[in-house]
Amino acid sequence: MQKRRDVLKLAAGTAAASFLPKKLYAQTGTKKLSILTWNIIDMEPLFKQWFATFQSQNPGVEIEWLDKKGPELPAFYQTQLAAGTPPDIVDIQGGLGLEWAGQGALLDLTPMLDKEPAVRARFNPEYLANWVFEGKNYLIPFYVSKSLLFYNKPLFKAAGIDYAPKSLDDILSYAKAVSGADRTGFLTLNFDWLYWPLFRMQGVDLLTPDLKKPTFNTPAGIETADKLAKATADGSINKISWTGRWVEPNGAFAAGNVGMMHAHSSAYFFVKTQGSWITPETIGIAEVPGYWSTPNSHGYAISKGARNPELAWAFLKFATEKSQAMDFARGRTLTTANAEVDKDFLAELDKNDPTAAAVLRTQIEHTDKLTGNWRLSDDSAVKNIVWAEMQNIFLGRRDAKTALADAEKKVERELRRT
Amino acid sequence: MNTAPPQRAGVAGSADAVAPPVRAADWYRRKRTREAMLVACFLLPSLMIFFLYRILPLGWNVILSFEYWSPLKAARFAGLDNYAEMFLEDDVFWQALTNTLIFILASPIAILLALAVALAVNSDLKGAAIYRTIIFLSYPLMSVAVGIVWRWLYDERGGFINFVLRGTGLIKEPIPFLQSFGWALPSVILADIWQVVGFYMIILLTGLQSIPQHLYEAARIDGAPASARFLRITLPMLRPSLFICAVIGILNSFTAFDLVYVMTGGGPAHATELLVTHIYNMGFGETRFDYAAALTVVQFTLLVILTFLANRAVGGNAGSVESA
Amino acid sequence: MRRRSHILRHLVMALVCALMLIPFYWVAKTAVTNENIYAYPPRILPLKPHLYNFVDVWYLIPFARYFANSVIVSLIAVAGNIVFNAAAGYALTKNFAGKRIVVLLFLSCMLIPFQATIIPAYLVSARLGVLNSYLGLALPLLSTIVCIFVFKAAFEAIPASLQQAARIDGLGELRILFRIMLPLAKPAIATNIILSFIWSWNAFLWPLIITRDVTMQTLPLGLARFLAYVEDTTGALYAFVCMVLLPGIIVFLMAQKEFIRGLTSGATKG
Amino acid sequence: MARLTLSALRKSYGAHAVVHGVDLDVADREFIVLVGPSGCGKSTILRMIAGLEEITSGSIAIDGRVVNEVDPKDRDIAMVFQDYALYPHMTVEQNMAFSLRYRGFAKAEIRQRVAAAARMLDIETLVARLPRQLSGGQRQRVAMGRAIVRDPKVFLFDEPLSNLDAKLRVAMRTEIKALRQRVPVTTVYVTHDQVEAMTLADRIVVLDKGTAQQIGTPEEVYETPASTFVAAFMGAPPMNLLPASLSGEGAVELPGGTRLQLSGASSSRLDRAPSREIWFGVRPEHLVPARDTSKAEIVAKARVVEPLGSDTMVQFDLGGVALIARMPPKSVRAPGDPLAFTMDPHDVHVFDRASGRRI
Repeated sequence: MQKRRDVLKLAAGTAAASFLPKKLYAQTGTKKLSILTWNIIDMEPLFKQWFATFQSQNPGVEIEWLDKKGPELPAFYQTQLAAGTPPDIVDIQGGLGLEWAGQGALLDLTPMLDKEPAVRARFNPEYLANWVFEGKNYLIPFYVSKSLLFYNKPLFKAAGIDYAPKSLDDILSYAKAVSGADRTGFLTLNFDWLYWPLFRMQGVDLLTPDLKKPTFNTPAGIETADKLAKATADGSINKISWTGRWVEPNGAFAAGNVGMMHAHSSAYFFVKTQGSWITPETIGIAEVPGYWSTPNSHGYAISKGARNPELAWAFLKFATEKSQAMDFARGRTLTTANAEVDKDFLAELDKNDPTAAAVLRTQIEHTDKLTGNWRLSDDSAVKNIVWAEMQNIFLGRRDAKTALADAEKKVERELRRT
Repeated sequence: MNTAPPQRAGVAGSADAVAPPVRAADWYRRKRTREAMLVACFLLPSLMIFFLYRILPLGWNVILSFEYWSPLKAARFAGLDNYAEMFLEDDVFWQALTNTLIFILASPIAILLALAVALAVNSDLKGAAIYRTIIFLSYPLMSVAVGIVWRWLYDERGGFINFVLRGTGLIKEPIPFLQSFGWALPSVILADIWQVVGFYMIILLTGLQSIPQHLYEAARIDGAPASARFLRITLPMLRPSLFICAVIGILNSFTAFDLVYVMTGGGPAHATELLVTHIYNMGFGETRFDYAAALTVVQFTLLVILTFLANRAVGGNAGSVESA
Repeated sequence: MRRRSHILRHLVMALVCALMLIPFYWVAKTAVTNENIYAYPPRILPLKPHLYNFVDVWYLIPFARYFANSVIVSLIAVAGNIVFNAAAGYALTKNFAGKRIVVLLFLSCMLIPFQATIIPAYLVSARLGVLNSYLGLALPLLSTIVCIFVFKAAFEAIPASLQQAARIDGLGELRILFRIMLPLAKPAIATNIILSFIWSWNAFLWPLIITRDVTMQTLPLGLARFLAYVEDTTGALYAFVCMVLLPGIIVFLMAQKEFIRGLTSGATKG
Repeated sequence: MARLTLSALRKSYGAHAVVHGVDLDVADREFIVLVGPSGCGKSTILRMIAGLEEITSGSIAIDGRVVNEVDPKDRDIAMVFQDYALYPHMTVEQNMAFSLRYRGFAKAEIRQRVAAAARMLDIETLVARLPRQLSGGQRQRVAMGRAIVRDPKVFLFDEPLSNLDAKLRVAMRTEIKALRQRVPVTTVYVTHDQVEAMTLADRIVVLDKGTAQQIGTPEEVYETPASTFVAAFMGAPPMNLLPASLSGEGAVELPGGTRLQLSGASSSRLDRAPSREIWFGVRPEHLVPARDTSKAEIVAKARVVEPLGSDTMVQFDLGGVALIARMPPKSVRAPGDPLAFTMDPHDVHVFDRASGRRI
């Protein structure tokens, strides 16, 4: 009885306390650090451990950790920006960081990196360069991935193919050979610019190097789009390629009825849990023809509105240090772009899970052939324009020539707008 | 005979002795003021909430729509630039506008369906409560999950609908519902109807249950057949509920946001883009809150006009039962 | 004759219900199997059903805490909705100067998508000092226009003579509302409870924006947190959906009793 | 003691006037019936008396106290509504006790009053039921019971029988009449049914378009209708009205050329007629079959014959105007039968053609 009353009292007390608004962290103290991450709450034990270590090195620091899932993080962060209370550190995926940098939301990290060349030297230079906007570095790599090709070896064998494709034409002819009945030959993820290697391997680039003019409306560009459209129409390419985002393409490939999938490394771990056919013998892992790939990486940035930028920078240095990065790579089985960590971790993984190691190895090789990472402040606008016309072409509503001409016009207008 | 002696203002000998008072108007005015105060008090809490979370944000959007603004840049006056861009250059806007209108115009189908169901389960049918529960069941589902399930149902290869259609020999080749420009929007609309039909049903049931039974009794005494009772009593008395349904249908063009976002993301090539998904993409996707604000203002204006028309269509007075 | 029409109606209703239930079946089936839903051909019956997903949901996130948060926020929202909406709905049955404007205002308030009001709504809540609190979570949902109109419609269907009789009997407006109108508008109250509960229970974007503290999060936010652990595997997602959905259905069933009573006892029928 | 006085009572909605200055003095315990077609303003007047409608101008006094500025609850009136307005969620007993509870009566007194009223209305066995478990007639009684327990100064009835079927209506009418003798309270009763008005009223107020056409006892209203409207409204079938003209010296010329000499008082009134154009009125029962056709004032052929058992109604044409006569049973058998009528000059009515007022 007494116990129950205590429980009730406690519950009432907690409830009452919860009714009172908590003070915003920004309005109190100066030794607070607030960190917003992108959907990695599963790493909570590790993060808690990092915070404890960091706090012991920096006494008196309080850390607030926020984690939001992908589609909602931008809404949350921008609301906080508008309210003038941005988290000090934010974990951003893909090109979004550059857009926010262009808006003036993020702190230029170049001076810090210049002052501490040792920190700069930690990272794979190509991945670090991913987030250079107008000559300034706004983010440092947190964990990185880029696209590669998975293929279904039994399906390949049944179609009489026993090696990975070396060109787009290979991809399309293998796809055709594999497809039939309810099988399709090829699938690609399409969010961000993940489909762009299909064009790049044909020598088609989106923009001029100075990012001022579109360059995709060329005979090669039209031809490539045409080929993809035809292959989609005849069932070689699975239509989910052009509409699905993450769950369906991976699910479809895992179901075992698709010959190839163009995706980034994390797809492997998803597919593996969903497809009973997947063993080291049955899944093929290959670089994209021409070694082209699109990065899909996470970086750390510091908000310009951060109350304690030095503290935030100290934390970033801490979190990307070898020991921490290694724990993180182990915890999530990924590459961090900390060159030393990735090398050691892959060596370790080779022993435990060679297939996973093979997948991850592709992520740190040929990093000079990254494509689809244009340093634009309006990358998503350009992406949306081009993608809509690509969908029109691939799904057979418009012919490649007029659609690409339209896309070119719209991209030119968008580039002029900013 | 009376419990208290009347307060006599003066015993009048005849009708003439009672002079018509002129002050009556004053008393009525005070009385009306008192009633108005009461009405105001009753409305106040709701009005406060709407003011804070609806009207202020609307004003914010209106102001923003005439500016260049982002969370970190000082606002600059933009005149009609955002609107000019929308009407003259933004193809997606026009597509989204068309789709939004189609989405709204499809709502009568769902309302009729719900009306049929509501009439059926409001009768003496045994097990009506079970039917009612089942049909309502889809509404409390989280839209995100609904979107994921329907995305699967519509899947070209592994989806249930194609599986059934092919299994029964109705079609030979699977239909890529969500990958086809023709099918995508109707498919999303169907999924949406599936989810909201229970909502409509609840509103219509409330309306049906509020109709005083004596109206039917009187009609039965007058010998009105069932069809006449429906047309003369049920339908007119349901007008307020039907109006609410019509408004929900209009609202649905943006409450279906989650569903569209999950099922198609507005694609392929904006074939299922609604104004609200466009607004969200422009705001939080492309960080163009100023432009998104202009879109919001235009959508708002459009919906106000549609609501006004819906109000006219069900007989005006915001869905009130007309009283003499 | 009557019986035949009943059988026909049962058949039609059963068919409609079956169609309505297909997606449900799939949710439930996937929740207990973890199957890849993109497998072809689809497997109709679950193979080796298990309840691990439900266990995962319970343990991987602070389910009980989120559940309690959701319950508290929803209770506040439901209470607010009944009182405020009934009052406003009653006021709207009166004739007063500016009524058309108020109705128009209410209607137009509905027509602003929440997605477009996130930032200003957050700024308002910050000004009010209710960020990261139950009150702040419930505040925008405390009165909903659809429900105001549900009350208005229900009140208007009550014969005017009842109000007049009550007025002659000596009741003031408040008493008329509470002693006469509300008891006769039970279906409207039930509808209010059901709808406002579901809306606040399922609210996602607003709690996401307004809560910073993990312990203040509601169940739908738990989904995001949960999915981070289980890598978007759909079985877990559906298990979560089932567990989140259940309270909504229970509230519906409980409130529905009022409907049934309305039918059998004729509480609202003169 | 409760008198009810309406003076120059007016009601208008904006520019649209629905009641144009009604004066009425209701004596204590008098039973007044307001009768008229729908839209004549009778219910509006009743609702103004109840305080449910604003008074545009004029005044209402109960027992000499002007109640224009008194809330309904303080006017000491009770009202029986057309739809009874029983509270559906309360039992019969609670319904009847409801207003007393809000007037601070002691519980015992409430119980006693409700029991007395229930006994009087013979609904003692129903007190625990809900309204929807009652028949139409029983609800009607409860509605009256609710009024009776209040023991008010004035009873108001708003078409209380119109929701009942024809048979029950007649029965309830008789009951109201009987009840009235036991509870003699000043009453204003609104109906559109002239039979109800005739049977129940001490005095009838015939209303049309917001004006009182005539106020008088049922006999007065029936025998000397003040206007063609009253003449046509009261009585079923209605009074026959023919366009006719005065041909001087108390003579009336009917359509078809018949001349009728009115004698005595009637003829002297005719001299004051503002115009020679008149309506000539005679009730169906005052067309007396003539034994001698040559002395008949009206000769015609039957067009429609409707035997009612007690009477036979016969329709015929006179100079292009349709008339109805109430004749003894079996006196006429078939269409085409010859008819001949005489009229007692005391039983005919003459109205000015332009104003419709009685001459």
